[in-house]
Parts: sequence; C-alpha cells; structure tokens
Amino acid sequence: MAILETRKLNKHFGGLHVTGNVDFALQPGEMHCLIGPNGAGKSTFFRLILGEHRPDSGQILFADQDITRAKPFQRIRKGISVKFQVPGIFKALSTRQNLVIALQHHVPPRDLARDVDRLLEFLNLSGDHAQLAGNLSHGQKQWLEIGMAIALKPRLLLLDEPTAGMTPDETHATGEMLHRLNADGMTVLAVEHDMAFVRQIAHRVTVLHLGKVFAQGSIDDITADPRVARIYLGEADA
Amino acid sequence: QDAGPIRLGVLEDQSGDFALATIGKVHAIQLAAEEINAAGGIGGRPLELVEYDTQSDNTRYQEFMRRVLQRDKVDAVFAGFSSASREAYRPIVNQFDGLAFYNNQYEGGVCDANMIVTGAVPEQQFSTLLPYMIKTYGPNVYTIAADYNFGQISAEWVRNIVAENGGTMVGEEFIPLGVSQFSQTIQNIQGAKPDFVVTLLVGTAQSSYYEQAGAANLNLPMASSVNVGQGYEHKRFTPPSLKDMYATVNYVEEIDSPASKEFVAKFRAKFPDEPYINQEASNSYAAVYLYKQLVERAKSTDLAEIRKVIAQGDVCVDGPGGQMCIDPKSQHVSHTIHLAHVTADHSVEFPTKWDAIQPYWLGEAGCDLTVSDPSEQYTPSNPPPSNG
Amino acid sequence: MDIFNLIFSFLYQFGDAFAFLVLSACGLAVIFGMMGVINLAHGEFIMCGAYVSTSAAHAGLPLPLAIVAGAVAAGIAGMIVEWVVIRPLYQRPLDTIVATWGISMIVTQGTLIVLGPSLQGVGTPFGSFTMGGYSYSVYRVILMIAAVGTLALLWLMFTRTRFGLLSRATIQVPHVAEAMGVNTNLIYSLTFGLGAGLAGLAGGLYAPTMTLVPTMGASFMVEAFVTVVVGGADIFLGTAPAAAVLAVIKAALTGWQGQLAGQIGLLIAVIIVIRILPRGISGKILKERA
Amino acid sequence: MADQSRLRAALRLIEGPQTIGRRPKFWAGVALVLACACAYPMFADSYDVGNNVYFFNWLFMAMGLSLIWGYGGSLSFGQTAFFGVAGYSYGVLTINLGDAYGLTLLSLVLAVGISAALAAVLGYFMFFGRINGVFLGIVSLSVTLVLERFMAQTAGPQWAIGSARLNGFNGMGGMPSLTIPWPGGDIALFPDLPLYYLTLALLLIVYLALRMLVNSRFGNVLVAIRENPERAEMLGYDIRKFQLVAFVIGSALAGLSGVLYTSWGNYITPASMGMTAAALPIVWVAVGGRGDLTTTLVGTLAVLIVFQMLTIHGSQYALVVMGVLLVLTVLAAPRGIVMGIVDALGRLLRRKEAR
Amino acid sequence: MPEPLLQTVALHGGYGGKPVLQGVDIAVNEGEIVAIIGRNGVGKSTLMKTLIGLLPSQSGSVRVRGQPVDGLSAHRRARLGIGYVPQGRDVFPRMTVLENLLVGQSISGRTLEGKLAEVHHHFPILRERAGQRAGTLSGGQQQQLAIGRVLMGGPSLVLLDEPSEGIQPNIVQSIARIMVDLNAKSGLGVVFVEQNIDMIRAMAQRCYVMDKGRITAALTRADLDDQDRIRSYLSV
Ligand SMILES: Nc1ncnc2c1ncn2[C@@H]1O[C@H](COP(=O)(O)OP(=O)(O)OP(=O)(O)O)[C@@H](O)[C@H]1O
Ligand SMILES: Nc1ncnc2c1ncn2[C@@H]1O[C@H](COP(=O)(O)OP(=O)(O)OP(=O)(O)O)[C@@H](O)[C@H]1O
Ligand SMILES: NC(N)=O
Ligand SMILES: [Mg+2]
Ligand SMILES: [Mg+2]
Repeated sequence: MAILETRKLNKHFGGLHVTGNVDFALQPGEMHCLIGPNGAGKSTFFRLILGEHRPDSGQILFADQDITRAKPFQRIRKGISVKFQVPGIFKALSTRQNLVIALQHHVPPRDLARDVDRLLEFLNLSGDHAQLAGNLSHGQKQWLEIGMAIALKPRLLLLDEPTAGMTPDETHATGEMLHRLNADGMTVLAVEHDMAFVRQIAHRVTVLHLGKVFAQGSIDDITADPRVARIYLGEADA
Repeated sequence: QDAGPIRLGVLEDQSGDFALATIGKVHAIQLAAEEINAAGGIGGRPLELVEYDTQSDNTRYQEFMRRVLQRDKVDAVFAGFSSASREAYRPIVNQFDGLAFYNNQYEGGVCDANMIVTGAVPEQQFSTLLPYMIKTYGPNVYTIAADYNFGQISAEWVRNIVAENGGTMVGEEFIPLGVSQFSQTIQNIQGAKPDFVVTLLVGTAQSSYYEQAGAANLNLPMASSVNVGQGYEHKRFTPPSLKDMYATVNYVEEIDSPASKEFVAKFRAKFPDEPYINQEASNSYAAVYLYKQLVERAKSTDLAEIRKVIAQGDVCVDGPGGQMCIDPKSQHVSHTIHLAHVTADHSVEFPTKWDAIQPYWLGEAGCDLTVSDPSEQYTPSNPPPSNG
Repeated sequence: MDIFNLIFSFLYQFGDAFAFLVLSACGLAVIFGMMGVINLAHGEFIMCGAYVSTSAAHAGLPLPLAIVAGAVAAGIAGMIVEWVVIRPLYQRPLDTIVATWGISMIVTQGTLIVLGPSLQGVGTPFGSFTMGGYSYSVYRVILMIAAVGTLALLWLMFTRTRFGLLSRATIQVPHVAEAMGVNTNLIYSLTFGLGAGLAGLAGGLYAPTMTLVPTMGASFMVEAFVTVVVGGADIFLGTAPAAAVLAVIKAALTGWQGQLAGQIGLLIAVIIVIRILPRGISGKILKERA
Repeated sequence: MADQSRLRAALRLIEGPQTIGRRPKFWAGVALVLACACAYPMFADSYDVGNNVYFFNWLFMAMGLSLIWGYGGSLSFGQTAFFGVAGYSYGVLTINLGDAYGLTLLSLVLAVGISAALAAVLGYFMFFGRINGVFLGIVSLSVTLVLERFMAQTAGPQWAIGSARLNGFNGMGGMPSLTIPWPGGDIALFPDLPLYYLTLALLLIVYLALRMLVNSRFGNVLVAIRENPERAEMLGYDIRKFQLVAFVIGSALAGLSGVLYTSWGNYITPASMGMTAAALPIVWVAVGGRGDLTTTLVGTLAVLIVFQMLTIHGSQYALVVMGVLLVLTVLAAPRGIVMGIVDALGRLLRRKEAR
Repeated sequence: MPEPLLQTVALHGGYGGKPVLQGVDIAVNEGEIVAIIGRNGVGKSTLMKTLIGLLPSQSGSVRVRGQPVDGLSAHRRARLGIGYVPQGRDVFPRMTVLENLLVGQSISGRTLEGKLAEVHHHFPILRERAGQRAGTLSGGQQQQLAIGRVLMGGPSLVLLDEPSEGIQPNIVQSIARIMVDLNAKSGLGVVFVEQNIDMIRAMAQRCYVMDKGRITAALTRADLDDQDRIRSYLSV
C-alpha cells in the first residue's frame, strides 16, 4: 500500500506541459528525493499534491483515499505538510507566534508553551524567538518554515529545497533530523539540488525531466546514469 | 434673568455639498441680528447668535441640536437646509421641547408644534406656476425630479395640479442625488415631446443638467420650484442654458421692489462678496423678525407663550419679497409668490406675481397645531389620519 | 424611431457612458494599478483640472489649451502631493487611504474658503447636431474621441517607452529596481503626476458641461473606482474592457428603467463581475495568457 | 472544577501576543480609566453625558472593523451597510412592536441578528468566492452604496413595513428609544445617565470579549491569515471559515452601533450608508492603530472628540485642520496615533532620565 | 598600488536600532572574484545590501575606486557599474522575462549592443521563455533570470547573494564558468556570498569569512583547496 500515489497526473500552463502522465508511488516510511533540472516540474508536482493547482487529468491518492478534488486544508488535515521553496512564514509575527499557530493544531493549550520552547531549541532559534519572522535571515526563515511543517506532525512531509541557503553543517544536521523523524514513522518526500544531502537521506530517488519521470532508483543508480549526468548533474558529481 | 441676551442657535451648512446655497442664510441671520441689536434688541434684550457649521452632514445636526438646546440653552434655533437634516434634528427638538425655525423651501407637510417653517411649500409654488405654464406653453408636461422625498413629493403635486388644470403628464423621471450625467435623460425628454419640463433638481451635481440640455439644444421652456431661487443656476451657467426657465420664488435678489432693493443694499454693504442673495437668505432674515415679534408680543421666550401669540393668527412681517404671515394651524407662512423668468441672456424678469398665497394644504388636510401636535410629516398620498 | 436611429442613439449613449467611465478612471487606474495607492483625493485632482482649465478659458486661453493647462496643473499638484505625503507611505499602502482622504478634505474646504462656493462655467462649445428627430451635443462626441485617444496614448506610453517599463519594475520590486540603477523616486513622482494629470484632464474635459463647485470631484468617484476595480490591476487589459462592459450595462439600464436602475445596476454588475472574476478582468486575461 | 479551570483559562486570554497591555500597570490604568468613566457623570452636565454616549455608539463599529481588518486583514469598506440595516431594522421592529415589556431590547437583539445574518450571506459570497484585497473592499462598498441609493428613493407611502414608513432620504424617525422594563415604570434610555452606564458596560464587555477572542486560537489563526493566507491554509486551517466568522462578528458590532445610534437620536437615514459614512470607520481605525483593539478604541474616541471640537471651534477651517491632522498622523505615527503618542512619551521620559 | 575597486572601512550597519555589521573591512581589487562565507544570520546579506546602498551605513565607509559612495543612493551606485543579485532572486513577477532583462540595462543607462544575445547564450531558457511572466518561472529559472538581468547592464562589478541557491548542479557549474570567463575576458569584479563549497572553489580567488558582523578570517586560493578548512569556517 502506498501512502501517496499519483496516476496519470497531467498539468499544463498554456502550451507548456509541466507534468505529463506522472505515475508515482511513495511507500510509507520511505525517504524519497525528487530531483531534476530547473523547470522540470518538481514544485508544480508538489502544488498538485497539495491542491494549490488543479490537475488537468489524473488522480492523486493519499493513504488509498482519492484526494484529487479535496481542498488544500483538507489534505493537510489528512496528514500532509509542506515547506515551500520560497519561505512562507508569517512575517509580521514573532518567530514564537509562527510556531504557536502551527502547533496549536495538535497540542493542548496547557502544553503549548513547553512544546514551542522545545521546537525553538531544536531549530536553533531560541535566541530569536521574539524577533519578527520577517526580520530573520534567509537561512533562519528556512529553518522556521521546516519547523512549522514538522509541528503539524504529518504522516507525509513534503520539502521543497529545504537546505537552500544552509551551510554544509546545517544541511547535514537537517538530514539527521529527518532521519530521526523518519524513524518515528514520518514519510519524507524532498526536492533537492544538493547531491550530498540527497545521498545522506534518500532511500530512493526519482528524476523528473520535462514533466515526466525520467529515471528512478537508488542514489548510486542515478548518479551512475549518464543520461542524468547529461541533463542534470554535469561533470562534477557524475 | 429676563435682562440677559436672547440666544439664537444657528445650524447651517457652511461647508460641504450644500454650502453654496446656505452660507447666505447665515449671513442673513447675522445681518438681521445686527440690525435688531442696533435698534435695541428684542424687548431690550440683545440677540446673541450661537453658530455651528453642520458641514452638510446629518449627524452634525444631531450633535449640535442637542448642544444648542442642552448646553447653550438657546431660546430658538434656526436650522437646516436639506429636509433630511431637518428630520434628523426634529426628534431632538421634540425631546427637549425646543423651538426650531426651518427657513427653507421644501416639499411640505411637517405638522409639528416645535417647528416654524418660513420657506415656501408646493401648494404655494405649483398652484401658481403650473396654470401659468400650461396656459402659456401648452398642456404636455415632463417632470425630472431628484429621487428623494423632496423630488417625489413635489412631483406628486405637479401631477395633481397638472391634471386639475387640464394638462397631461407625458413623462416623469427621477434622478438619484449626486448624478451629474444626463445624456439619456435629455434623449428621453426629446422622445416624449413635452411643451415644457418641470425641473426639480437638487444639489450641485444635478444642476449640470442645464448645461448639458443646452448643449444638446433641447430648447424647451422649464418650470421649477427649487431652481434659480436656491442655487442661482442662472448666475453659474453660461447663457443661454437656462433660457426660459420659470421659477416661482418668494424672493430672489433681482426683485425690483423698494423693500428688496433696500435689503440687497444692506446685505451687500455687510457682505460685499456674497455671490447671490437667494430666497432662503431672505426667509432666514425675515424669520429673525418674526421671532422678534413673537417674543415681544409674548413678552417671553417660552414656547407655550409664543404659540399663544401664533394662535391669534395675525403674526406678520414685511419680508424683502413681500408680506409673510404665520398660519396657526400649520405654523407655516403665507408668501408673495413671484414668477421669475430667466431670459436668453440670463437676466431675470418677473412676468407676474401672486400676493398672500397661503400654505393651505396642511390645514385643510387635518393638521391643526392649535388642537394637537402629531409631530409628523404628511404628504398628499399620506395625509393625516383624521382625513384618511 | 427607425432602427438606424435606435442603434445610433444607443451607440451615442453607450459612448457617452464609456467616455465618462474611462476618463474618470484613467488617472485612478494609473495610480492604483501602477502604485497600489488608493487615491481618495482623485476627485480633487479632477476638480483642480476643471477649475484651472475654466479659469484659463475665462482668461482668454482657447478651450483646448485651457484643458491641457488644467491637466498639467493637476499633474504638478500630484507630483507635489506625491513628494510630500505619498512617498513615505509606499510600504504602507493602506495608510494612503487615510492620507489621501485628508488631502481631499483639505482641498475641498480650502477651495471653498479661497474661491467661494462655485465658479462660473464657460459653456459647452460646438453646438449640437440632429439625427432622426433627436438633437445631440457635438461636444459629447468629442469627449468620446478624447477617451479613446487617451487610452491609445497611455497604451503607447506604457508599452513603447522605457518609462513604462521602469515604472512597472519600480512598483513591483522597488528595492531591486533601485539597485538596477532606476531612480525610483523620480519614477514614483512621474507616475503619480501622470495619474493626477489624467484626473485633471478629465476635469478639464468635463468642466464645460458641469457645475463647478469644490465638491464636484465626488460625482466621479464611484464610477472611477468601480471601473478600476472591475478592470483589475492592469490598466489596458482592465480599464478599457471594464469601462466597455459597464457602459453597456449602464446605458441599457438607464435607457430602459431610468437613472436609478442605471446606478444600482452598475453597482450590482460590479458585485457580480468580481464574484465571477475575483481578480478583475485583467487578472483573468493575464492568467489565461500566461 | 473543570468548569472553573476552563473559565480561568479563558480569562487568561485577556492578555496575549495579539493585544497590547500585559502588565498589572496596564490593568491598573484600565481600572483607573474605568473609574473615571464611571465617576464622570457626577462632574459633567447631562449634555456632556449624552454627547459621550453618542461617541460611545460608534466605538462598537470601530472595534468590529479592527477585528475584520486589523486582525483579519480583510478591508471591508462597507461596515456601514450593517450599521444601516440594523438601524432600520430596529426602527421597523420598534415602531411595529412598541416599547413596552422590554420589546425594544428584543428588537435590539433581532436587529443585530439581522445585520449578522446579512453579513453571513455577504461574507459567504465573498470569502467562499475567494474575493480578497481591494476587491473585497469594493464589493462591500458597492453593497452599502446600493442600500443607500435604494433607501434614498423609498419616500413614497408604499414603502412601509407594517406601520413603519421607510421615508426615503429624509430618513426614518419616530422609533422609541431603548427601554428597560422596570417594576416602578419602564426606564426609557434617553441620552442620559442610565444610557451612559448601559453603553459603557456594553463597551467594556465587548472590549474584553474581543481581547479574549483575538488571543485565543481563533485569533492566532485570524492573524496568520492576515499575514499569509496561503501558508495558513497549508497549516490545515479552512481560512474562509475564519474570515467569515470574523466578518460576521465585526459586522454584528457595526449593527450594534447602528441600533444604539438609531435609538440615541430616534432617527436613521440612508446617508448613514453613503460614501462619506462608509469611509469614516476606516479613517478612525487606521488613525487609531488598526492592529490592536485598545489603540482602535482609544484612537477612535480621540478622533471623534477632536473632530467635534474642531467643528465647534474651527468655523470654516475645521475641515481643513481635520485633513491636516489626518495627513500628519499617518506620516508621523505609522502605528497609529495612540502608539505614536506612547512612543513619543517614552522618548521624552528616557531623555529626562538621561539628563 | 592602484585603488581597490571596492573597499569598506570599519563599516557598521544594520536595521534601524539593530546593529548587524560591527566594523567590516574588505577590499576587492579590479578583476578579482572574492567570496564571502559564514553561517546563517551573521550579516552577509546585510553587508551586500549596505554595499549597494539599500541599507544606510551607520558609520564607516564604502569606497568605489577610492571614492566614498556613502552619500549616494542605490541607483547612483548602480550607475557606477555595480550589479546586485539579491538573495531570493526578486524578479519583477508581473513582467515578462524579456522585460525583466530590459530593466537591467538601467545599470549602464543605455542599450548595450549584443548583450541580450550574450545573456540568451548563457541562459537559453531565458530566450525560450521570453514572453512568460517571471513570477511563474521555476525557482531555478528565476535565479538565472536574476543573474542574466544584471549582466544586461554590462557592470564592472557584481554582487551576488547566494547565486547557486536553487539551481541544478550542472547550471551551477556553468554559472561559475560564465563568471570566471567574464572575469578573465573583461575584468569583471565579483563579490559573492555562497554556501555551496563546489561553487566557492570553482569561482573564488579569495575568500572572507564572516561571523557576528565582523570579518574573522581571509582565505587565499590555497586555503580554499582545503575542503575541511572551509567547512570548519562554515560550521557552528
Ligand atoms: N503559472 C504558470 N504559468 C506558466 N508556466 C508556469 C507556471 N508555473 C510554472 N510554470 C512553468 O512550469 C515549469 C515547471 O516549474 P516548477 O516550478 O515546477 O519547476 P521546478 O522543477 O520546481 O524547478 P526548480 O528546480 O527551478 O525549482 C517551469 O518551466 C515554469 O516556468
Ligand atoms: N529587515 C530586517 N530587520 C531587522 N533585522 C534583520 C532584518 N533582516 C535581517 N535581520 C537580522 O540581521 C542579522 C543578519 O541577517 P543577514 O540576512 O545579513 O544574514 P546572512 O548572513 O545573510 O544569513 P543567511 O545565510 O541566512 O542568508 C540576522 O540576525 C537577522 O535576523
Ligand atoms: N428642502 C429641500 N429642498 O430639500
Ligand atoms: Mg521548484
Ligand atoms: Mg543572506
């Protein structure tokens, strides 16, 4: 049984086919990376899963339920959450308040303060808890948004370029954190361009190209694939 | 206490949309007060004015009516241009049992013991105007009127009086307040082919009609109870857009009588920049003298005493436009009605006038303030219950 | 009335409504569409244009020149207002509502105090023409031509000149435009000045046909706002089609049921159009095209 | 026991990240202001008392708009529609039902309910149709202008509901004031002492209740929607419902203002729903500082008082001075006049201490 | 010795009351490519914004070819030939790709012959999508547009804030190549903030390390070849 499955998913803007007949399945407990050239349709694929875009045709299933027509918030409530490519935070609210809004979903008022403090600690943002989120540095915003995504305790976590703008150490720490969450049963699907990170976390990798599944397999299979090197990796990592 | 000044509240729109027609009212009151004070006041007591600018805003009337009655403890209030403003303050005057003068031409029908109305009402203006127009130009009438109480009720009067005089309504159109574009209306009028148009347009936006009708060469005689005498459109628009406008007024500054000339001279001496002295300025001026007479004869500013004087039925003053007498039943006044005719070059001539035209309708319909005070506004289609 | 005259009269009424909507709205559309500033003093720029052009005409300037003078005067006034009041507020567009409301109060009442309650008009030029038993004002036809001409000029200006490019860039991401070498302050000033100037042009063009009082701008406001918002963010893709749609509705309803129906119909049309196209007409067009 | 702790939890929400004023100092200030407000009628004449009630009347609408706009981020330009509808409803109901047996109070509740119902319908239409930003402002403005134009032409006697004439632009009058049934004879609430205390109490209740609301989970989400609706939705909240609820509550408060105003002056007019009237609440709330209930409350009251004073003493210059004040406030006090003054005082104090 | 192309002297800056830069001294010579590295939130982007003039400096000075530019607004500094690519790209979202590129010409104030073709050559996607609204481009495409946009003005110095962010690996390599080429051919000076070690090594001739608003180390080309050394500077 797949936790997430898409069947013949199609989306086009004007004449541009962004996803074409994407058949994709994600097993529960998997850590999966989605890679592919800029403009391959990765973020669009996320938006389709989340219901921000409506597919032209095809089906999306979450835990064997058809969610193709569900509203975005309904999908979130079923157990999906997301960190977007461009940080979506509440800029004029404090860092703490950002996390409160995410956490209050599950956490009873009594425990809220304690859980927020823990999460702040975990994200390395304790020192900036009173800072307006809009005034955080770029990297800190990324952390904050990851924090909001995991605060929902999702069954499936979608991450669009979670480590963009992070230092190598922080990237590594993010990977460790994901392993821990995964150990607790969270399924992870991440879009990344950082191959070291992909190598660190991915059980399986899917390459998307021109809206189609181009290749799929372990990270070693993928990096060994000369076609992937040509369209995406270039000489350095190949 | 009787030695202190007599205080008059003045609530008029000195800014906002109505200021054009009402600043002159304030000036007229100031002029009358100055004259009266120069001549020794009212029964030896000087007149003191308490003025507020109501900014063409109904809520300001509510605020300031309470203020003049409760805080300033004025003896009487001169208040209001639009009928809406009058209705806004009337409950407050009633609540404090004050006395308010409404010095404005309006749609008629206010039967309220706390009010004295010195402006002309439809029966005075239309029973004179319409027979003249039908006789002079023909029986087919088209009315355009502001789409609110004044326009609708006036139009009702026009309808009734036209029918009584053997005329026919070939069209009637109501224009929401604030509308300034009239191309379609002009075309509708042309389609109906009336002999003359009754224009009951209110507010500065609507008066754009004249310029636009002129530009389209509509070229029909016009009749009005409200234009010329209030908003001096003939002064503001270039000739000949108001050519052949006939308006029944109880005063305009062009009236060529000794009383009028004297009034204009005194007015301009004090307010040289006054753009125009309209009929409401004249009514406001005369109202101060009416009040003077009432207080002097009542020997008190007490409303009950004043109303005893009114009940005698002989309270009259000679206003700038002619004699004005208070009708005890309705507390409205009789007027000399002048027919003002605007010529092609926008000068005004007066083909005729009617003396001592009574505000008869309310009394005939069943309003009798000497007997009871309903504090209501009635209309021909909504008359007092005793008559219904 | 035969069919030809019927069609002509409807076209005339449509054109008349269209011209009024377009000319009322253009200046507001530039300022709102380009800068995101909700200019509640729009009517006062119209009044300014009307007053200046009327005074200039009284002083002997030929009417077309007087109208241009009105537009220029309003434009300069706009640049001053932008500099003093609007510029500090670009990061807080909603606060411009209050600021421009304040300006509107100052200007309206200031004009009343300084110039008195009204100004004598200049009269409508060019007379009338007759068609099928109805006579029409020639000047209203000129207004229709002026509306179309204004739209065309604006279109050229924003698509064919560098100013258009830079002003759009400035409005969208000011700090980056600045870092690209664009003098954003100048752009803001010119854009606001252009919007105010267009309002002044509307005032100048309509001055001969209207009552000239300090509050006259108010009678343009509802139509202007409605057109701009139904149009959406883009001036050309939005304002022109919005004015056309609204003019049809307004002319038809006014002709059929009178002015009140025209007015209420217009407002209800707005509600319905926005419900169908929540981002206005141009939002719809842009989405389709992208 | 459980009830008690729930109550205590709710009361704790009176303070929170969404409202200023957290320390005992603030509450001491509130208590002081309240005490002054209670004692005020002893030192003022009945004109001042009634005039203050008049000011209080508008504050409910301002706080409602603060909730919808300041907290929820939806700029409604049409709060006066609900003000007007509630005012007319109160008029129609009381003219038909009379003022005995506390029926005016029933009418008050019904009238506010009618405006809330209208807000629910309109809000459903707008928020579930994904209308936002200026578009929302214009739709709500259009609604209030349609109501104004429509009501303005209801002068004829055919426009009556029961024995209540709508009476067009001249406005509807003759409705009784609010009346409290009382053993020794009903108390009619004219603009005087009893009405003053009643309105003051209502004000306090609404203020505290709104504070609790905006600091609750509901308030957190509302603010989140203001900041970033997409993200709020991506946290699993049905943002439309939150916006709708805030809109209905805020509009009901506008309705409450409408009823109180109508009862205060025994009068309601279509002009209450016109363009100028519609812009005023926005000006009050923006000048006061829309992002906070307390600043909205204090700022609105200040604007109302100052503007009335200017009108009294400023003669023809009043409107010019008001305009200048508005412009200066916006330029000098980005967070609204109240925070502007607080900041300025803070600077002054610090400078003194430094010396 | 000639004046450095860009130099800061005891530069302090930040946001309103909050100081971030605590006295930054850097110097970039004509024709150099210099990297700035450091952990999140240490003030790298703040430095870049202060250099281009989007943030005022609180004290100290920024000099271009020896001339202080502290009094100049950002657009005047740009006119001196400085291009800036902000972090998070900030393309003009409701303008087309081509229009975005045309705005970049303002850096030089005129249309440079052949620049458009050159940029299109470097980033073919920008020609392919010339008519698409920039806001709908993918993240990596936007980053390419942002870089192409400053190149349109033919700057003599570019400030890049994390240029590799969101870009696919082979294009990261080609951006590095493009910069190195331009630097070699026309002497373009480059100051860039970066976390991607591959890119730093592919491009930078020198490197400054930043921490808590100060420059804490200056690395040479040789230091840069030591991967672990760089890592240590980027770690907590
Ligand atoms: N609204 C839209 N209109 C037109 N084209 C669009 C729209 N949204 C996305 N696209 C195009 O769809 C393609 C896929 O974009 P998407 O953002 O999914 O790419 P991506 O795989 O996430 O790339 P990146 O790695 O650069 O983030 C791109 O070519 C983009 O330009
Ligand atoms: N607009 C702002 N207002 C106030 N403080 C800000 C603002 N922007 C950033 N800061 C603060 O300034 C400090 C430096 O931020 P800056 O963006 O320069 O960091 P950075 O080194 O670029 O980090 P990153 O690698 O995450 O982009 C941070 O502590 C941040 O919180
Ligand atoms: N009384 C009037 N003209 O409204
Ligand atoms: Mg992407
Ligand atoms: Mg940064």
